[in-house]
Amino acid sequence: MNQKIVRLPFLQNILNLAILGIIALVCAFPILHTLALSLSSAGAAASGRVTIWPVEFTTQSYRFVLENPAFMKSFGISLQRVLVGVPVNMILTILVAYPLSRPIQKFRQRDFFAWFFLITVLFSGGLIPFYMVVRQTGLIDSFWALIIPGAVPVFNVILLVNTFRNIPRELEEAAAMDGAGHWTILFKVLIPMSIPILATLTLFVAVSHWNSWFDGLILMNSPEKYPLQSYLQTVIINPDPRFMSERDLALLRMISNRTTRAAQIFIAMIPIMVIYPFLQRFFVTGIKLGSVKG
Amino acid sequence: MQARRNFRQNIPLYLMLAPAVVLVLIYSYTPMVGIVMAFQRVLPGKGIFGSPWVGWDNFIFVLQMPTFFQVLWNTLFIAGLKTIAGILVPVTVALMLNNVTGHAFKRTVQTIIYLPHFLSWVILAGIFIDILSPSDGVVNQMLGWVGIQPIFFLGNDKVFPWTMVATDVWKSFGFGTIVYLSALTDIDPALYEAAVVDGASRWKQTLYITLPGIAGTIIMLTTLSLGNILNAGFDQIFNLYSPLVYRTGDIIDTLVYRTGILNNQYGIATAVGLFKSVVSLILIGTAYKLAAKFADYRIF
Amino acid sequence: MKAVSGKTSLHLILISVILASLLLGACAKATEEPASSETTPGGNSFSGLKLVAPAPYDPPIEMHSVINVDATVKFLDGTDIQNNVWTRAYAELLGIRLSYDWVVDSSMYNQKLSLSVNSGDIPDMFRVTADQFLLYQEAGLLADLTAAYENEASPQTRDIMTQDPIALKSAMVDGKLYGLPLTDASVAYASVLWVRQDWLDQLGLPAPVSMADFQEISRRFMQDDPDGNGVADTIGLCVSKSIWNSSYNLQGYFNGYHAYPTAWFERDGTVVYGSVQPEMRDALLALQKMYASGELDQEFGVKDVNAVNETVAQGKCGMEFGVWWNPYHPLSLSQQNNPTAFWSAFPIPSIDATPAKSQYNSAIGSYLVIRNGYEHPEALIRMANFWTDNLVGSQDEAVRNTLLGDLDAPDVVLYKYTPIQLWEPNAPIKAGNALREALAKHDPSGLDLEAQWRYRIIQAYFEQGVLEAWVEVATNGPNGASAILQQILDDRGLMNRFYGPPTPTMATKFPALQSMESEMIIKVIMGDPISKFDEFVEDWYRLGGTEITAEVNQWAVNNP
Amino acid sequence: MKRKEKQPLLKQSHLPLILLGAVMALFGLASALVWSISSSQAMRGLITAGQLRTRIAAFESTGGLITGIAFFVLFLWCIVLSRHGARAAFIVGIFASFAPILTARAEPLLFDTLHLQLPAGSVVAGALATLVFALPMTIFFIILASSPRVPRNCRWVSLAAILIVLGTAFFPILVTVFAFLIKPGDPAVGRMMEVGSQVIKLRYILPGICLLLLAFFSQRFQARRVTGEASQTSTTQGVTQ
Repeated sequence: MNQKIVRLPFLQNILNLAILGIIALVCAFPILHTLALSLSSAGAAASGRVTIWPVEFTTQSYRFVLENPAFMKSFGISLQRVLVGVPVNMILTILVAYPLSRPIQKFRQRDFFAWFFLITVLFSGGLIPFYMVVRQTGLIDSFWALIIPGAVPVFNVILLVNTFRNIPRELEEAAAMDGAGHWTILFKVLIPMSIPILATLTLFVAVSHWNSWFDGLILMNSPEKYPLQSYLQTVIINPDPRFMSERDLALLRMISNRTTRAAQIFIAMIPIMVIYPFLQRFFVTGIKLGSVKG
Repeated sequence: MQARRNFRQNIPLYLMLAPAVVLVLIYSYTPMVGIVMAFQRVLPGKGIFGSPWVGWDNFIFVLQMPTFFQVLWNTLFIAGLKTIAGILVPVTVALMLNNVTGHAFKRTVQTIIYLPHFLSWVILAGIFIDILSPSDGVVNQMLGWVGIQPIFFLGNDKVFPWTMVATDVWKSFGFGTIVYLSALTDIDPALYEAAVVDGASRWKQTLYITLPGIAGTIIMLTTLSLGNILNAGFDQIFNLYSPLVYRTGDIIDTLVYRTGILNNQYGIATAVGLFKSVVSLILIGTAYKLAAKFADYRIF
Repeated sequence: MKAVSGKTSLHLILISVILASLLLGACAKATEEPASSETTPGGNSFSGLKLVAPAPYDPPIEMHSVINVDATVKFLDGTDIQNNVWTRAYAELLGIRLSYDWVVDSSMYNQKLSLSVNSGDIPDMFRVTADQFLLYQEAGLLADLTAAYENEASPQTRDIMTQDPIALKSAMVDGKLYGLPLTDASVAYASVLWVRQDWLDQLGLPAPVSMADFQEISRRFMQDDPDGNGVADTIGLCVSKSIWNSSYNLQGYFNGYHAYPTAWFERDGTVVYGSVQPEMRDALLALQKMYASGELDQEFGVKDVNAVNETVAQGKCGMEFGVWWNPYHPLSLSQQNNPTAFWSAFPIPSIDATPAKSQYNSAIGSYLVIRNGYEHPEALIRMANFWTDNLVGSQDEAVRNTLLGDLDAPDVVLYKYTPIQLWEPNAPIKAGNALREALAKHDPSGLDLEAQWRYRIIQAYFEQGVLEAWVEVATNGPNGASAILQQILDDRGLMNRFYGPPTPTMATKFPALQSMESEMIIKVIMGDPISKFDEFVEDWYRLGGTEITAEVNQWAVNNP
Repeated sequence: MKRKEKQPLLKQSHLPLILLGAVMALFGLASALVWSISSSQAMRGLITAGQLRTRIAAFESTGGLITGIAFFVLFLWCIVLSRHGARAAFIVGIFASFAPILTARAEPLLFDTLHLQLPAGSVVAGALATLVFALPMTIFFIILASSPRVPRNCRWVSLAAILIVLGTAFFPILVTVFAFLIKPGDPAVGRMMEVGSQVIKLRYILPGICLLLLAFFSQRFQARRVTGEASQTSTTQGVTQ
């Protein structure tokens, strides 16, 4: 299906390319600016001479950040959280999606369970009851508080259910004929067929674990246990200067001046930018399969 | 007999569902008991069962709060603008990308515009606070070159909602573009050939072939986003707003957070939260009915 | 050959002289290595120090607390928040084993406390804000400390608690004490008049005592181009759009007319709200005239504090009403392009013979409380005594180095490891007076380390002409701002009579009234007819003002 | 190489050198007095900081001008009356006469005309004015100390004077820079500031005294040589030390 693309007349084509180039630049500029800022000297940054290119190049702020134990510790915790959280979420998503994708005749309670999961998206009890439940189950201040409460990502389940439904029935019936039970159908037929969507969901789950900051702040009892984004939130969204003495303000300016903040931001972006290109191939097709076809 | 055989056959299904159901029961359903607080004057330390029952007082108080309707309007205003911009921008960019012939250029632009979608709002807040600052922000410097007075994007309450919309579009239009782009590739090229034969201008082709082609996707995505119209982006606004812009920047979620956690008025906060959940339930219900009718998209 | 050796010896000496002068520079660097402090702060025992402490609890008691930290809190190696000099001091000297259930970043402290208290997880001793204090007291969560305070509070603690008249009163409910207020000097938030002294001298104008002097100075500052750049760009009085701020505010001006906007005060027996009193009218008219004649910035209504900082930095701002420490920020900005810039502080000038009073609110922000049902509420009083008896006003450098923070490792602040920090409310005034006496006697020996440092800075200003030191001279030097605070504390101040929590109607209606008020003030100054003020007064009473005033008077009856 | 013969600093009378030393010492004394009296009054609050500034500025501008001119004339006179090494020294020394004129005008010059924006601006301005005095005087004494024609005692005095000029000029500035920029709050720096504020008073006095000593030794050398010639005992190889 080689679609013959009708070429735009010359002038319009150039204009089109130019606008797209600008849009791409506008998108990339903040990230480039942060990189440039993190590589410039504090003086250059303060006087605002840094735009896209580092001024008075120095890796001083990176050395400062990498020597900062709190930053490295929270970076480790976030990595740990992604490595443990992604498999837990993916397994549960697959286990829930399979039964919900069975035809109604085979599995009469399907719709009951579907609504069972959907309602949790609409109603939440509020922060206090959630905190109480997490406390009673003994998870406060433990690493598992970042993993277990959010273990079942309902939106991903919905996407996977649709994918499983779109896989032609004949393949399943053929496997069932050879005496395959539910487990073999799942592993031998459905999963191999939906690799693209699974890759997409893995990326979404990894990113959501890497980016979530609110649960870290609320459920952890000491800053040493904050994941990276929670730590960054306390450092970058700098505290209210009104309650700081002059000495603290001077100290804080040294710790979180613009270049060190930019360095911390950029390091926090690196993991995402590393895994992103590998999975990009998958999710264009993945998204199409999941949400659009319907 | 049939039921028991069915049951035996479905045992693996129940086994599969069991862990997820248990977790959701503990961590999603038990906290829902807290919704009761919306009808109580919550006394700290007494927990859910010790506080006195006050019926609809909390809701009456909320409706009397002068700031509540302002907050409601802010939420609808910001979320509405985000939805509209969240459709127009990706569609136009998708159309433009569709006309690009150079494959390498197309892929690089796609990669760049899609990256912001994956960055967390904490990181982006750090970046935007830096580049939008009135005194030494880069954006204001560039405005200075053109002779425009520096604008306090995050501190001036007239400009703040528009900054929220612009930054949100900056972050998420890449995702929308990719979806629409994939929808564009599904349009049957034969239609284009027929149009060229009839001598239709490029503009007519877009109007009569391309747009109807992806209309289904547009409607589907719009109705889906109509569902969470009341979530005007807690992460974004919580990290970027400040007392200077409460008047126009405060949305339902940030109001619930402040009144609940900071001012200890849990009854009122839960009441506002409940109000929001009910309204979004109605919105999502209508949205899915519309989606089913127009783009035959059903969840289950 | 004696001559030759004579000549070479001279050359050798010459070379050594030049080397010596280089050494002179080098020896200055020698002071950089920190003097090795005798007590290694990490693992010292307290035997070497003269510390006042009662007999410790035997057997030692457990106390669970919570604390907030931020990016500036640092620890010496081998110590952390659970085990440091303060936890060891409490354990060894008072027999109280203090441990923290949770430690959180300062920005999340209130959220975390509210979450844990509301879910039933209440620490034994913790810090609360004013609202939380009343809420938790009403819910019966806080222990009664009256008995513990009466029996165990040391004279030093009692002095600290009574320096600020309303500190203890605000911590009492129905006559019983439920918390120790974390003291702060309320008077430090009163407004004084800051004037560009170098402009005054240049134009030969007298110090502003009456409002007439003030108006004359404002007019001359605007007209006579005191910054000498040939452009009529100087402003008489700098104001920002947040008109009740700690700098560039308007309450100082209104106080000159004996009007006290946003404050409650007693007038012929009842408590009334300042912004609706008749004196406001004349002040508004005068401000209107100043605005019309260009003595105020034409766009002050849209300029926030940052924008006005800009005008100060460009040296266009002649006068401003602000708090006593304004020279540190933002007035030091005016030195950017004019090193001889120098601001002086003056008490609020008065419109008539009776001296004007500066209004200020109670600054008690938070309280230390004990959980109801905890067996040893008096432990809090003992820990408070430990702080006040050993640190407040003490000259013992060894104690201060061990407990507060060693000057050789300035960024390791030790006192941040305990929530119990009772600073002397009138510290700025007392420090200022002590410094002024030392200056008069030319002898800094009686001062503590930090005050000695300020003495040297002021000395450098006077004796070596180091102009950057004007900030210290203007705040703590002779007739500096801290001296004016003393006058305000004595008879030239007005404490806001209402310092309780918002009354029911106030909670819902007051924010709207407040924004109506500041909009009216800005509009009238910018030219709207004065009748707008009269309309505002009627609207204020009609839209809830009467109920609020009644409730405040009701509150005032049982809170003398 | 013929050994150079020692000569007194000035040919005939040493009056100009004596006057130069006296004027310098007196100006130093006067400014020290004015500074300490008015600053102690200001510290006691009798006069305001503004009045202190105007009084000092008035003294420095008029007093400085007169002293500057006096220095200039006396240096010229010395140049005329001196030869070889001494003359070279006085030629360099004459530049020091601009220092008193400059002290009062350093700040307006630096900041109003040149519009410089510096942290601790007044410290820099002070340093500049001191440099204009200290540099030429140091070189003046170095030349005298190292030229063989100058009598031995004068060379020893010049040697000492180098240290004195450097010390009195740069020690206070070094301390102030330390106090404000490098290590604020350090008690050791605090003690050095105490010393610094005393040393600053000696800025003109000590160099003035050194010049007087030079004049005294040179005159004594001149007198002894005259008596030596009168008694015809000097040999051609040069004078006995």
